[in-house]
Amino acid sequence: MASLAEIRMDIDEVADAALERRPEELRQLEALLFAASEPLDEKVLASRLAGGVDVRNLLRRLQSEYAARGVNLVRIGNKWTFRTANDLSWLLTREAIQPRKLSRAAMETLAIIAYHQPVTRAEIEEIRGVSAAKGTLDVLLETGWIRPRGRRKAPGRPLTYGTNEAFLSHFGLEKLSDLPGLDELQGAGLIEGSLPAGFSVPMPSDDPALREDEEPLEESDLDLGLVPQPAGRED
Amino acid sequence: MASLAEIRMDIDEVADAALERRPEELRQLEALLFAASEPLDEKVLASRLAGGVDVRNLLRRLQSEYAARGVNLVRIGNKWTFRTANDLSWLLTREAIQPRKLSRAAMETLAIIAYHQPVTRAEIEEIRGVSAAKGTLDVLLETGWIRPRGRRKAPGRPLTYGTNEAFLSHFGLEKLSDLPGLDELQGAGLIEGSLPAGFSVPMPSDDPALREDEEPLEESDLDLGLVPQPAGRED
Amino acid sequence: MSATEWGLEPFASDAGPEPDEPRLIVDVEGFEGPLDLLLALAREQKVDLAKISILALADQYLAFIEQARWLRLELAADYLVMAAWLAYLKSRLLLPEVPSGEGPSAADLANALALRLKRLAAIRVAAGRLFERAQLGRDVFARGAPEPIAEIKRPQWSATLYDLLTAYTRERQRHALARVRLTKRAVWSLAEARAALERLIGAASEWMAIDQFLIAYVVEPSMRATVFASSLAAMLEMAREGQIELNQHTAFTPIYVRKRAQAQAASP
Repeated sequence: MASLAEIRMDIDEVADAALERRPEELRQLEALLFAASEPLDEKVLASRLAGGVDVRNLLRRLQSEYAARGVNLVRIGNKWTFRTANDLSWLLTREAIQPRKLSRAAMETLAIIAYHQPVTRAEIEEIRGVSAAKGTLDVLLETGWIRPRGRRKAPGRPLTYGTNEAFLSHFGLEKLSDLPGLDELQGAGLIEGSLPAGFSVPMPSDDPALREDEEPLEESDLDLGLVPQPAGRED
Repeated sequence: MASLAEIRMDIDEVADAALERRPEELRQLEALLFAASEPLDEKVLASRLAGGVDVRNLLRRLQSEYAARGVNLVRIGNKWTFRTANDLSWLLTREAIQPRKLSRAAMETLAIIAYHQPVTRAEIEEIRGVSAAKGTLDVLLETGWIRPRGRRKAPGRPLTYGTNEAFLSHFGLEKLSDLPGLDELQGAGLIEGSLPAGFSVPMPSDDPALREDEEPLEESDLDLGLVPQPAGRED
Repeated sequence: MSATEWGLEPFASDAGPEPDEPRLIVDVEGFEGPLDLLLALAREQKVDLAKISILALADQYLAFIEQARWLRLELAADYLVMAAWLAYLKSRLLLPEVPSGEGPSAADLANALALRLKRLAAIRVAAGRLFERAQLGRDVFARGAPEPIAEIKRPQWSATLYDLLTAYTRERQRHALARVRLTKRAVWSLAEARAALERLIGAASEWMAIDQFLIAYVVEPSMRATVFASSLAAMLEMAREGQIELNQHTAFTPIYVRKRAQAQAASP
């Protein structure tokens, strides 16, 4: 009696064997669909194959054969075509890197978010003394360096913004508290002259834990695309 | 003990199981190669996949997977592309574009360039025994299969011609040494003789590196439009 | 010599003898040069090219050219040059070879010609096989509907930590300076305070809480201190000069002020 080991064929050999037993019409359909410049309908396909072939059935079989592959056989209306698998569409994009510089306003807003987070748009405007263009925050969200982190427990429940890991990594900071404080800024000559009494630079913190006056973002905030998707942020 | 009948799985199920175990990179290669309008370089493919993947090996595997299908994975030079199977050309006559009919002289001249490259016009004329090669060279340059590759270090510094990747691609050759009958021609000593004494080269070569008896084309050659622009050649 | 001997049936008309017309139509147009013609003649020898008789071939070629000239066919120079060369070769082959040691022997020349013929024949076979191959767009096809690679323009934002810090300090300093300037404007100098007090008190002969007057000048609460300090200093000075009287019940309660009338000499 044959042992299990003897019976067990290499799985790939079996797959090859399966391929060899394939009806020739499947090869023909493959070639026709591959070479066609547009989706082909079943009637056209049938007319190109030998008569008496169940084209619909063959197409279904071909479709299931390709279902797990990087190329799928898809049906569009009554027509069939090969398409690269949906989940691989990212492969078919080429990212053209476009170096861009942040505007002065965006840079200042970013700095304020970094030092004063969590901070609302109104608070940024108060610190900057100008009403921030909404575009500035949009640009900063696009950089992937800031994130809406919650909502302030205040009238209007405004979003609070903070920086994220991408920010730290871009600016080469290990932790946010590595941002220089007032003394260091003065020491570096970045702040000169006398400052009004009470001028202070906060000790920044990007602790993700919400503050007492913050409440979490809601589902609807995520839906609005206010929050970059985790995958996108990784980029 | 399991009986043979119990052990025997449906062969297609095994095939499906094999498909599920496929490395994700094979799917990605499939998608990339299917989507592309031109053969893709191994380097380009590697750059699109996750690092540390043996692309060559995966391509060989993909090639064998598709060998029995209606669409095959073929290698052209260092590039790879899917093509309909050779034996199905009868099926695809409707897709065929009427190729420009080459004259016998042009076909012969192309063969001389392919098998004897690098070769000058005078050498082509010597082999054919006629002095009317200019018109045929124009036609061949128009096909995009040949290119002037350098100048022979000889009186008059004549242009040397060779084939390019488009030639390999059109005739489905993986490499120049796959030219049909090349071995016999070499065996009969019919390749070497055309070269000037002292420059006996045993093999035709489309290696872009110039031979010892060649020197590079000059700016003025490029101006004359004799040489496809490098960018164009890549396309 | 007959057409049959030339082996030129494909190019000859055997439609029957017509005395007025030449029996042979030499289709020289059909040949691509003298080597092609020689190959065609050689094929008619029905022998392997390796065993070809160059002498016989030369004879046939020369006879063909003779015939063509007799028929007043125009022959391209290539054919005539080859004829001359073959005539020379023939003469060398027929004469006993004198070993001179100089230049190739007649046999060498014949072999060279044989090699050229072989090479042309071989390349023709090769060309035939090349074009028998499956050709792209004729026999095999690339993807009919390639999917374009979409180019996603991804902006890469550049900013250095220095940019960030200068932006922050610039912003904060600008704002701090703006505040200082605002404060300066808000600060009441003693002279300003005195002028205002003189104007105010000039109208009041009754005790009044000074705060009520001054608050009218205070735009924002933060100015309260400076207004109050300056005005208090000014009032003390005016009191010392004897122009006004001040009255405060206890510490931290409102200070009352009134104009000191000439008649009212008594102090509270």
